[in-house]
Amino acid sequence: QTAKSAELPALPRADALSADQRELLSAARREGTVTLYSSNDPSVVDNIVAAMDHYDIKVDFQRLNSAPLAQRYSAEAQAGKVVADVIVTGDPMFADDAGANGWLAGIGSLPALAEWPARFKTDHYPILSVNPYCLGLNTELTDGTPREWTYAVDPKWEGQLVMANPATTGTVNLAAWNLLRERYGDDFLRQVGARKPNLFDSATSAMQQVAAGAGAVFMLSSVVSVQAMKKLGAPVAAVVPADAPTTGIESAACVSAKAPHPNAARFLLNFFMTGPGQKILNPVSSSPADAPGTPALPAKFVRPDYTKAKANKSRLLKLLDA
Amino acid sequence: MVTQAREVSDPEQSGTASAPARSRISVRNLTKTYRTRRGDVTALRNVSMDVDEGEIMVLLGPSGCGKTTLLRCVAGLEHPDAGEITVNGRTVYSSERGISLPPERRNLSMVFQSYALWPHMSVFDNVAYPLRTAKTSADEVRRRVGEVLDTVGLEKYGSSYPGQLSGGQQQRVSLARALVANQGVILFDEPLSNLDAKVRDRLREELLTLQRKIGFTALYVTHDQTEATGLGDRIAVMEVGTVAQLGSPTDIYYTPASRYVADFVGSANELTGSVAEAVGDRVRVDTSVGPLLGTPTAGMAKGEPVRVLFRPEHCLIAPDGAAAEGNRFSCTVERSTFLGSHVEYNLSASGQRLVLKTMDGNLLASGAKVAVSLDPTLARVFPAD
Amino acid sequence: MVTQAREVSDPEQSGTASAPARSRISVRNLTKTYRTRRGDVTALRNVSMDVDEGEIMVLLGPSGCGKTTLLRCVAGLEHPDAGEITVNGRTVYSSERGISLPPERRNLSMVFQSYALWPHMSVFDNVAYPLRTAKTSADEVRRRVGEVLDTVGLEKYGSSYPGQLSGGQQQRVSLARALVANQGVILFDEPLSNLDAKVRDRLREELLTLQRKIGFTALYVTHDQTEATGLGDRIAVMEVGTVAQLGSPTDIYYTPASRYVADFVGSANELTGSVAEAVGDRVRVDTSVGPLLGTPTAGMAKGEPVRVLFRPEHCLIAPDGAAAEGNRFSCTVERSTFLGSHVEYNLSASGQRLVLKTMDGNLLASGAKVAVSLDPTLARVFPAD
Amino acid sequence: MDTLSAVLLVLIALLVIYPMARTVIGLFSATSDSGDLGIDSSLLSVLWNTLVVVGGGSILALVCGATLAWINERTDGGFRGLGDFMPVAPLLLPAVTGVLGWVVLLDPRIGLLNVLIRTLLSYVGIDLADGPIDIYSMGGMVAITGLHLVPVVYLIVSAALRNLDPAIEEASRINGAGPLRTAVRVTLPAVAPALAGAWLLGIINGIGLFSVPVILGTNARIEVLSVRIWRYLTDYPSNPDAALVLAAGMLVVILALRTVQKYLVPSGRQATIGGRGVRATRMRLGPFRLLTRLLVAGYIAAAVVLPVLGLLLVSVEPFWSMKIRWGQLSLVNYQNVLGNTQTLRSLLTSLGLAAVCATVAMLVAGFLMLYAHQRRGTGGRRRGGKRRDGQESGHKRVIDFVTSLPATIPHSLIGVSFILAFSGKPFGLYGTVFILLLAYLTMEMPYAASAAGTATSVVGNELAEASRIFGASERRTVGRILLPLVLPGLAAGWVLVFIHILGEVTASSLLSGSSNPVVGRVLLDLWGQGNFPQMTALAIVIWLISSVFVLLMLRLSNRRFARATG
Ligand SMILES: Nc1ncnc2c1ncn2[C@@H]1O[C@H](COP(=O)(O)OP(=O)(O)OP(=O)(O)O)[C@@H](O)[C@H]1O
Ligand SMILES: Nc1ncnc2c1ncn2[C@@H]1O[C@H](COP(=O)(O)OP(=O)(O)OP(=O)(O)O)[C@@H](O)[C@H]1O
Ligand SMILES: [Mg+2]
Ligand SMILES: [Mg+2]
Repeated sequence: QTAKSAELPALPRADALSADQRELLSAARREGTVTLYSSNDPSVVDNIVAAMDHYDIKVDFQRLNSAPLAQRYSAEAQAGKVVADVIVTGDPMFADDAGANGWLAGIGSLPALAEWPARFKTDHYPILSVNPYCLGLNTELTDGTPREWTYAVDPKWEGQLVMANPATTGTVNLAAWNLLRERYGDDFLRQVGARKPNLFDSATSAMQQVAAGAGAVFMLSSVVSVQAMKKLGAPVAAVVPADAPTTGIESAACVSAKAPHPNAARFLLNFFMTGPGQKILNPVSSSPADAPGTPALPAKFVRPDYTKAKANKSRLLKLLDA
Repeated sequence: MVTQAREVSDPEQSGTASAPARSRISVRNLTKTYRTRRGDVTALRNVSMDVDEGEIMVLLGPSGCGKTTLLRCVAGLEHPDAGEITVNGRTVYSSERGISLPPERRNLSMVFQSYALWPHMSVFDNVAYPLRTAKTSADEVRRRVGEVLDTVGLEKYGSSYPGQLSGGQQQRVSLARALVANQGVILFDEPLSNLDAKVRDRLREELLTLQRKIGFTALYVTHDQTEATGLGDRIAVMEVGTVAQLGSPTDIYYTPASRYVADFVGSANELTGSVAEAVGDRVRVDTSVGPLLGTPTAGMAKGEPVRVLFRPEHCLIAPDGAAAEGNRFSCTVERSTFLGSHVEYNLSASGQRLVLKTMDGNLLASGAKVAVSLDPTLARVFPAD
Repeated sequence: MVTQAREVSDPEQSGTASAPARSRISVRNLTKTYRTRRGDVTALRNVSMDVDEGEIMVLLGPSGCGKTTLLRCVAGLEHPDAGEITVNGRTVYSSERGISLPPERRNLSMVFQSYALWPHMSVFDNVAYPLRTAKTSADEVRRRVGEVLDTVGLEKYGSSYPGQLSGGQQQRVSLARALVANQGVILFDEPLSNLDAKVRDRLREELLTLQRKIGFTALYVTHDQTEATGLGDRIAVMEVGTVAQLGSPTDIYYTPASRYVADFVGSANELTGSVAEAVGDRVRVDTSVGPLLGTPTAGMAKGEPVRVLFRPEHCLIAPDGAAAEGNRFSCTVERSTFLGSHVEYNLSASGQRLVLKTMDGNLLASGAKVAVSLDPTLARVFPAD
Repeated sequence: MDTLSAVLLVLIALLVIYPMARTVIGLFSATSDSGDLGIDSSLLSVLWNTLVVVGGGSILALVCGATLAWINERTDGGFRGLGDFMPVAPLLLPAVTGVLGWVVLLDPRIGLLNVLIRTLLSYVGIDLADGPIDIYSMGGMVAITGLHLVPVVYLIVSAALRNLDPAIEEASRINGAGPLRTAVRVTLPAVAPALAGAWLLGIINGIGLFSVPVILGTNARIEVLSVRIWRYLTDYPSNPDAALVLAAGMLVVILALRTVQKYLVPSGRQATIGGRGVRATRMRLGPFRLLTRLLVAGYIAAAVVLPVLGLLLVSVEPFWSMKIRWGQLSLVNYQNVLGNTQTLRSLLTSLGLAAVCATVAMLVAGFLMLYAHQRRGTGGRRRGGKRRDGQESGHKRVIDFVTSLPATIPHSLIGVSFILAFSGKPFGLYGTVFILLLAYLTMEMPYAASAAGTATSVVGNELAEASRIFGASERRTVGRILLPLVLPGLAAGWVLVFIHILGEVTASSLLSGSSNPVVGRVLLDLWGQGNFPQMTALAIVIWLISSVFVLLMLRLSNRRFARATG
């Protein structure tokens, strides 16, 4: 709906699908509709809608950021009024809790799941995308391709370093900081804090600042938010330091236990894990399954450790002076 | 003689209503206290009165004595502390029986001291309001409002708004609004106070005409003596929250029940003295200006200290020289003031200051010596407190 | 004789100020028109007057004639369309020279017809306001406010709020506020209209005393004849936006310049007729009640249709039988009304209805035949339109 | 009347209590594992910040709003025509967009105004790298919060001033006080209850204000209560207990303020519309006029013209940038916004909802307040009157309490609890516009009630009394006398509610879906994607449309009065 949608990849015709997929599809078509709550970029959602349309399934979607998505979904689930068949959220911890609450259906029998990398799946969801953390740079104000995160604490960025407020942007973000702490030590985070970075309430606002030229370096940007600005013509670039570990925002997809359209939901989730599905979901972000046509995972990718992040939260915030 | 005067005077104007008329407004032991930070103000204390059908009862009293409060209690705008009020034979308030009808169910009209015009309505709409609440037809409304605006002399102002009128014009709108509904009971709170003598006279006449035509019963607050005597069938003179005297205008004027009333209604000269002897139903009082014959208002013993009160307009000037025979005494003119229709003299008699009013055009110069004679009937003798 | 009366009467009370006093308020050709939806209302049309130092000028006129508007123009609250106003020798408004001083720089006080009290201030604070704006010391404020509250009889009400006062009490606060500042020029807009006769008399006296003490100059609107004549050094009688006559109270009363004035100030009986002959500086007029001698107000030709006006209180009752000699004519008593200090007779004479007022206590019964005699000086002959 | 008002009160109370109870029971039984609320000592600084920002901002707003109202309503020193609308205009920019306008102007590095000032300064030899004005600071937050609240104060105060009898001002001037002194000593104190009411409303509004502190405060590292509560609610796992505790605390504060207000400004001592005709004269300011004109013009420039210009610029850019790339400016953002059927639908739904909600809220609040006004009728008040005695003020107190209930509940909590409460049987309202309607009504009730309460308090008792005397029932008196007289005040409330609802994003994002889309959601979505230009374009479209609505409303409500007094 907004910026130009990425090209829709070629989709196999319905009768060209594998047998188990065809079976899913015919059950799904009987339901005709699937309701999707997604925190994906709108252009991605547009493509999902188009793809399902290709298979004669109508998608009712709500694009919501992860936090309101969680709020809304929990409230609905508690009220017993389940609307969403499929949810795609950038906060897998919510999916864990939802599963624990019994709100999610098991997905073990999905055909595509079998080939899905084991470290990116649970009983209730697969991780479908990884949006790696990177440095968001204003190309007019910076130069070079930094290979280390330490680039950001260079004194020349005094006043031009931008950061999404780690206190308000959630555990996922903290997990990344925790990783950097482990890699570079407390002092690094202290240095970041000492640069008095400009704080913003969300990654997008922060990225907007870099695009506008109010900041030069956005530390712990994500490739997706850089790309969104870049598409608009902003002089920005996403750089994942090649010599340093990084982590990313993982999005999980799950099916409601009481989904009104369980078959359509299963078909959609299964589709997400196929090649074309991965292409649609990951025009910028990486596919955990290294699906062809999608950006590869960063070489030193490390899965986020939420438990540690939660445990170290106050320490991290203190170091970052946020 | 004056006592005779009361008998021939038109009953319509002054008589204590003689027919056994049904009482339209009846107030019993009404008490109302305002609680304020500077303490309680008792605006009404045990007030009782009956206003008969078709009667105009005038409330007279100094500023702040509770006249407006009484009207507001009758209207249902104020919640009395105790007592009972009956309007049109229906008990509208009774502290004992816990009755308190809202104003709109008491079927009466009122002219507010502060006008209470609605600023967002034109004069016409203001006046038409009572009719419209009574669901009168539009034609009828137009006719009757036109008529009553005519009566108060505002026929040209129907489309004006209250803010565009002069003070007197606003007051007349308020009057028109109260009259238009033809209610059986109307409460008037100083309805003519901001009008010139001419309009006031005319409206007083109109009110009387209307009253004769419609026969409404009225409680009428005024501070204008002419209005009180000219309109009132009876007058209630109030004194801080109580009724000091209630009677026909002539009663109040000629036989005031107390010094307060004598002094308040009209004005009074006062001479102190002591009772010398009883002479028939009169008493002779020794005063500083000599012995004076007067009418006692209570049983009086010889030697008792008293005050003799008489009105400035009841003294007659006689050429000096005639001795102090026949209730006369001599005075010196101190100042004479021309007041339009009459002349006021400030006199001094043996150090006492007196006031005398006369319509006699022969103005006396200051310093002139005159004799003043007094009708014993009109010289009222009160105990000195 | 009455003409003589004016000469002996206290100059303070009635004289056209004789000293060549400096004029304190001077109004020249003032015009003010209100534009409303029902057309333009000309409230003032070319009004001019001068009020001398220490003089009280009373404005008298029917409701809606522009009195308040005139005051407001002088005060600077209303913007006239044309003319010039000088206060204390300073031009405060001039349409020609484009001057218009704001009210606060005109140095005057005013009593508002609608009181205009500040609801959020106690009585004390209301009255103290002018002193405080003038930066008077707190002690002085307390003293002077106390004094003036005493004068108006509200010493106990200092801590009350306007909303807790009766109508008359509010009016007195408004008066106190205007008096406290001791301004040289004070504008009074019906300052005593909601007060009872007693308080009014007292306050009138107080005003005079204060005026003598402070010597303020005043424009004073009232509709009360007694107030007008008792207070006013001069009276301006207004007629829809114009000044009909301006003169001392006796001038206005005894020698009204027009029928309008004669009728408005006090009341007048009117007989139509035609001029029969001139008798010295008098004229004899043939009227329906017979020939009458009167004083002409303009040159009059024989046979010219005229109106003879005379006041009810200037007729004297003589026992009937004496012929119509010496300006007498006979009448029948139609109704007699007792009005407190005087009696009013409605008479008919050859079909003409007349009114007569007397202080004579001898009340005549309806139907009685009486002769009425008339002083030719007091019978004013006006051309018939 | 009695039953109706009782029923309404119970309904309002239920609308707040029932969903909250469901939330408390539902959420806590599911997640509460310990008594730890997560409230720590950092809360103290949050409270302090809130006090400074809301206190400072509301006082600033009170001063500005009251001054503007005074100039426009009581003097000839304002601008005719748009005069009464302009002060409201900034409020019409929905939610986050308004703040963004300021950021665009005053960002210390790339703010257009800052750049301009720096350029000017460089001519006189002063070179600055950034600044000189830093909007990301306590000062900036107070100022912008203040500016944000000015319209609230202005609407309430100007409605009260409109009916004031000029005679009391005239009396002051006769007695030697100039226009300014008159304003300070007489005019404003005479409407003290309205001022207090407006201030309180400003505080309520300020406490709930989210967009300003979240945008400016994050960068300035100044956290206030609304942001903290939002964090409690949106961090996963959420901490609604802490949020509720804080909200309840704020409610106590607001109720306490209400009580203090009643005590300090007894309503008997204000100027009321009395029964003597009011002359419609405006104070002539003479030479001061230039000054007041400048003031008003300055405010309009600062609060409306500049930020809107800034936003207009952003809205034609492909992305917000300090460097204006002239070649890239286009209307494509508007095309995108207006060409999107979903957006258009949401615009229609929102306008409809806002109009309906504002009308219903003002009807209900107006009715309740007029009812309370009637109830004090026979209490011995007269022309301003004395203090009401306990029995009568009881009605008012209950109404005040009940309508205050939703004041501090964060909108996101309202959203969540309404899903819980009204999705299932017997309501089944989820996904319909009705659930939005109910939620909006609930959260706007305090504003509606405050506006209506202030409006009714200026009507003198005797006007209603006269109506009753002349046979009109309570209902008729309300309809024919009171309602027309309080109309300007109710219209002011209507405008407030209307604007709030149009810009509401938080609860909207939870309650609105594809079947009941509202612009708040669309805005939030664009914001979330960082698509500021499109968001700005949409905001400007909304701004234009709602301006027309509001202008019409203000015109309509003023016309009746203009006729009666002009
Ligand atoms: N604001 C206004 N708009 C239109 N007409 C007005 C306005 N104010 C006064 N008038 C008209 O101007 C005329 C003069 O009014 P003004 O108040 O001066 O009368 P007044 O002599 O003081 O009368 P009153 O004795 O009744 O107070 C009246 O006819 C009134 O209707
Ligand atoms: N709301 C109130 N609160 C406190 N005191 C009041 C209130 N209303 C009236 N009063 C007091 O009650 C007394 C009677 O008032 P009321 O208005 O009845 O007087 P009134 O006889 O009508 O006087 P006036 O002739 O001046 O109008 C006064 O002393 C007044 O100060
Ligand atoms: Mg009264
Ligand atoms: Mg007047």
